[in-house]
Amino acid sequence: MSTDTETRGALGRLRASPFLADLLTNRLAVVGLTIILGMAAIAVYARVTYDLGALASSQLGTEVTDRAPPGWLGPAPATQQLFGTDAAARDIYKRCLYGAWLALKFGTITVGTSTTVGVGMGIIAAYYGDVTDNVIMRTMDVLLAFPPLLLALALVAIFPRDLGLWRAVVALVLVYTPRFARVVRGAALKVLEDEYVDATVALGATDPRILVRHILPNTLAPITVQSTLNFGLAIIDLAALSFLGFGAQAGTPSWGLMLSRGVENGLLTGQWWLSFFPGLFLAITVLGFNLLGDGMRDALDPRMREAVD
Amino acid sequence: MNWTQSLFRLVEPVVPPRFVVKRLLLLVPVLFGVASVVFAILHLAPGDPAIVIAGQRASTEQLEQIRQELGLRRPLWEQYLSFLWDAARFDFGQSYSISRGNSVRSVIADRLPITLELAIYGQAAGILLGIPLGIISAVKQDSLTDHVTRIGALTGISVPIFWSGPLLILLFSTYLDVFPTSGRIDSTLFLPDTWTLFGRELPLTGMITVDTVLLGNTEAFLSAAHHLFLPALVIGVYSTALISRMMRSSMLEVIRQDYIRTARAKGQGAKITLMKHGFRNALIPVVTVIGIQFGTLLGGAVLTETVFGINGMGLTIVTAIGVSDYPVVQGTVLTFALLFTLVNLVVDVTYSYLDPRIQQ
Amino acid sequence: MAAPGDPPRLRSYVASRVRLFGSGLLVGLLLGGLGMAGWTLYTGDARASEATVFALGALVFGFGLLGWSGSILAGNGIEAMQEHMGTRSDWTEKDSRRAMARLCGGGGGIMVGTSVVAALL
Amino acid sequence: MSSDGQIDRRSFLTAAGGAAAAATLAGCSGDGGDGDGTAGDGESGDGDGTASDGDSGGGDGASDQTLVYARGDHPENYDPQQTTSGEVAKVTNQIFDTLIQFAPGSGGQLEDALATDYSLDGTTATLTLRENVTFHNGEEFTSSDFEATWRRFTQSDYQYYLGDETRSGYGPFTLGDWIESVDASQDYELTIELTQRYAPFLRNLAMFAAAVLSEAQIEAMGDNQADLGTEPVGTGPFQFDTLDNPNERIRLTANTEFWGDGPQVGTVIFKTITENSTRVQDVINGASHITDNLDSSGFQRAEESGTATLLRKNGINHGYMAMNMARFEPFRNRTVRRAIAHAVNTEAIVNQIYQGFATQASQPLPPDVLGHNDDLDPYPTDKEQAQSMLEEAGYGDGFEFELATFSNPRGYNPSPVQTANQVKSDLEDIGLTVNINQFSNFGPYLDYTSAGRHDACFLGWYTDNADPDNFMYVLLDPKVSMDAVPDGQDWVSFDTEGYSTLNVSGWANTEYMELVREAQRTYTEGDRETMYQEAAQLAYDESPWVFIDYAETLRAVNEAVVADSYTVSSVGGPYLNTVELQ
Repeated sequence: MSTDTETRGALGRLRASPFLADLLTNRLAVVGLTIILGMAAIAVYARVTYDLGALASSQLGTEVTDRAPPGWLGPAPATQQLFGTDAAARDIYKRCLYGAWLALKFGTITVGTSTTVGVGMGIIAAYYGDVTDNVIMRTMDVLLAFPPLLLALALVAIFPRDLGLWRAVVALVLVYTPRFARVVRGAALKVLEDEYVDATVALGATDPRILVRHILPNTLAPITVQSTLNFGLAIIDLAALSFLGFGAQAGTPSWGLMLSRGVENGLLTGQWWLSFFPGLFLAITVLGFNLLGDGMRDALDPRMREAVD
Repeated sequence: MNWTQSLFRLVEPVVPPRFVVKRLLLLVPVLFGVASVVFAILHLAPGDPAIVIAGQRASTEQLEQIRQELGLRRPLWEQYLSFLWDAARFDFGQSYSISRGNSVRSVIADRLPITLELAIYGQAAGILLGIPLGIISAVKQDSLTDHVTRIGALTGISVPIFWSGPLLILLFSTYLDVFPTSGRIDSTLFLPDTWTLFGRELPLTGMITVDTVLLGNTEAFLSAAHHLFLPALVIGVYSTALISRMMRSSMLEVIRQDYIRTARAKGQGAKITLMKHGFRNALIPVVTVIGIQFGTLLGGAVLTETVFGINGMGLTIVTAIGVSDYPVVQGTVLTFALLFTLVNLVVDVTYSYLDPRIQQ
Repeated sequence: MAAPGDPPRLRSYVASRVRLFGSGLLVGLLLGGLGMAGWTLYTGDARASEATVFALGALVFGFGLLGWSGSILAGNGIEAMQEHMGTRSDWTEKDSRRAMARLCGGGGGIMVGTSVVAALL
Repeated sequence: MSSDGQIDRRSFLTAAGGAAAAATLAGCSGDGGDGDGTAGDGESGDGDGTASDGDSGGGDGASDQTLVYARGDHPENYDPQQTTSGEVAKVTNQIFDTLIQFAPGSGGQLEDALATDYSLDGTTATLTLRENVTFHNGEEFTSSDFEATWRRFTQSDYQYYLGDETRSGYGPFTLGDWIESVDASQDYELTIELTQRYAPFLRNLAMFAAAVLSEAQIEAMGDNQADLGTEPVGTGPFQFDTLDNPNERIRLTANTEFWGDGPQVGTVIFKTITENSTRVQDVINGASHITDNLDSSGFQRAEESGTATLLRKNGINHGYMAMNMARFEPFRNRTVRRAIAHAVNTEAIVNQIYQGFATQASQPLPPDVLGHNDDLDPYPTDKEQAQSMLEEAGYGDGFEFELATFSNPRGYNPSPVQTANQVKSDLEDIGLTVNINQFSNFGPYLDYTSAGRHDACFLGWYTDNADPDNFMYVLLDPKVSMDAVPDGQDWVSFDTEGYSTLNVSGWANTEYMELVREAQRTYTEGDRETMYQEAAQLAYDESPWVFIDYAETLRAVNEAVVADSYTVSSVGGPYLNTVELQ
């Protein structure tokens, strides 16, 4: 198989940026990118406009009605409470918008940390090889073999509870890191095989220089694809852990928690808006990341296009 | 070689028994490994089993008595060894609270078939729908069909089960009242514990749609199918989405391979080429990945059972963690691990059917 | 595989495995003993420290054992699949097995070390 | 009853299934159901149910009806001595009888059950037992059955002792701590010697955990006592038939020889629907007849439907927020505690979060219990006053503390997390910072609170026996010796000798302790009442807890159930023996 040359070709292509061109011709990827940028805008807007404390605290005992249907459905003026209010009389619309901030923030932290750790481990494993490589990568392999959600549940059960949402974040970082380590190690090995790295070593380049100057840039493309795809998964898994009661703390306007409270407090009695809107935001955001990630993978992998003549 | 012939080759007994036996023997260290991890997790987890057992009404002395009785005061290596020994016999003692006083083994015996049934329907839907969809999508890459399938699949994995499930219940159960909201069978229908085949009494499987067929009870079967429809739909969609995505990219990769291009150059029709070379080769990574994805499917089953209130292994583990029923947590985690390993073992064997080179 | 009546090969077979497991074990013993002692000093509760450190050891040991058997179990399949898909991650069953044996030894060492120090304290 | 103690569950179920298929009433060998019920009928006329003669006689005619009771959880073991769960008690109360029982629909009045006469004098309780009562296995009920029941539950030297880790915490709590010895030398006379004067004792005998088991079955179970809960045999109105764990159902059939009223239906099925509102929907659709543990939205929904009625009754329970004086210094100041009580808007909690299905609490004792002090009103919400009280106490700048809470709904606190959030919001208004520490599991939560590691926590209590002692002594007395409380201090630390961790606020007010301890030994009702009223006033003034709510007992009942044939009880029950279907 001629995998090496082809992949190197792909990387070369990326430098000349036909990658971006490919990506932009992929309509689905563009839709995904638009969704993500839109969510990011919403997130920043919500972060700047709303006060987290106010969104989290109960409005009972004030004049706001709890579980009020969306304004355009009910007796209230259509502009009021666009998505209705929840069981603590909080405005679901504002909470959903703020939820975007939380989802992107914790998603970024989760994926960012696992990427950093994974990249570090992958490169170290590839560069030093031998025992280091084996111990790191084999541990990663075992972690990879566990069913993700079940592994996260088991980990969450061990961590001290006072970590709150961080408990879920740490568990997911452990779940995701191996994926990055594996991808990066593979890519790094290919770069190392190139003679020019050998040449630099011969010229007396120090370890960090080789890592930073030569290996890292060449692994960027697969890392980006992997991060994008895992970003969607991370957001959904964080929500699932919150839904099962192992994630976000009381009152936090996180989509997963709003969804679970909403189902509990009124879905089956017809108050669907409590859970519908947070779920919708969650699904759209995840779809955005999946669309983009898919598109990027197609654009990156030339084999996919060669296949159809 | 035509299509039926290649199918026939699939079932040829080409796997040597030694290959299978070696793998079965390896289940022993797997079991001990998982048991050690489970032991570790439960000893690192917060919470005192004594208080779980005795409840809010117990006094300090009673708690101490229970700790003694449970052996929580023995040195840890002793606890560890006796735990391993128990795990080897699949004996986790009695449940603390979910099924207090009953053995964990019987709890698992009751609930495993329920999850298996759900997972099997999910996996079956994934294989029966996902594989053809993936192939079509790959063959007609960038066509409208491809786009629709891909968007469908992407949506399928993007929409959380814990959102779509409740919405389906709301629509079909609460508003339209066409499907029941929960349960596995009408509450007044009870099934016997055995069925008769040629005059011999045999135990039932615990999978209710199978059991009702074995018993020849049409009413019960319809009721069971009616109850199972929504959960199976949710997990089936999820699984179909997962597998069709995999099948598509795997198929694309195979299609582009040189020998296929060569075959095509020789003038054979495109479809025959695909069937002859593509399918079987594309299936190889898919089969392996189906095994690995089975874990994801189990995660999906946990959520599905939670949403639909189905009393299988998934809901059991969530509840058991919730009420700190440690023996049940141990038993279910170990069962999940064994199940996962067994499925991958089956995958491994299937795989060696498909690609005899690897049997060495 | 070493056949009976082939002592030198048997010896090297055993020796290489003992070396692998043993090196892990030594590191583990050290870690376990120190961990136990240090943790006890820090928390002041020997029983709780024993539980924590021992459990961590069991975690590493179980993890290693799982990985060891898992490598053999799924090794061929993964190697072949990766070759097939051309991902070239250089994964081999042998490497994995050896790495896991080390981990196993380490975990076992931690458990023994903890128990010894706990008995002494 | 099977003579084979080794019988395993599956083969037992097979036997039961076979018996059901043959339309006999299952016991292990099915002989109980076929027995002639003349003796039982005669006896029931002796009791309170005059109508029951006819019903028992004609019971077979009405017997083909099936009553479906929907509930939220499906435990798999129905041994009253192995559980603390109300879900189990619902079923065991149908299968077993107690010596004395709570009268249906009352707030805990006692009435005859297996004992027709009972009295407590000093440290001796004397009971006359009902004659001609048979267990479902055909054995006759005598005083030795109670003795075996007691020994199995509490006496570790008994051959068939259940075991420390198998029996529930109710063993010592209900019987063990109080009973010195049981004299069962006469078949229908029972003399129980107590370790000390203990006023609530007769009420303890009415608790579900004190249900009378069959001595013959206990002996037949041999070393497998834990398995008794998969084939329970009692004297109650319904006998155990099938336990269907995979489908989370249990089926009971009518005991035609039942000594009391009814039963009026042939079969009772307890089915499980976890989700509260789904369960209500099931009753509205008529798929089940009665359900419990409703939440507020389910209640509304049932109220609007034309097919279900709602029954509500004052519950005997209390949800509260305890302030831990042993750990958190500012709480040791009474003014601070009272300021917090003024700041927390319990009215909003009760009316909005609990949707009006609970009432504001004013004192440890719920209404309907002896000694409830009617003069006390809940602390009015007044944040300005609270603020000035804080300033007066020297905490004008506020402080920060932890509020621990469980997160799954419980009857007395159907929405703990929301409640915690409300408390946080309210206290923010008077400058206090509350950090909510949320536990998803109740077990570890209790572990945490009983170790006294919380600054403040939510907890609550359902009554066991509707006795004031069950709240006042159990929850607020530290149970340490009087000398252990330092002079001029009204709290003790959790590691004090004998400390009962049920008292999660560390409160040790000697005046209060003397009152409730004296009341525990007092048998004259009027005197007891006065003492508890006084103690309630003290608890109100000292405010070791924020008294939050007394939740109502709510049931949704389908129209197919004959009106008034089902009575809601806040303690004991459900009394399904009287339920008729249309």
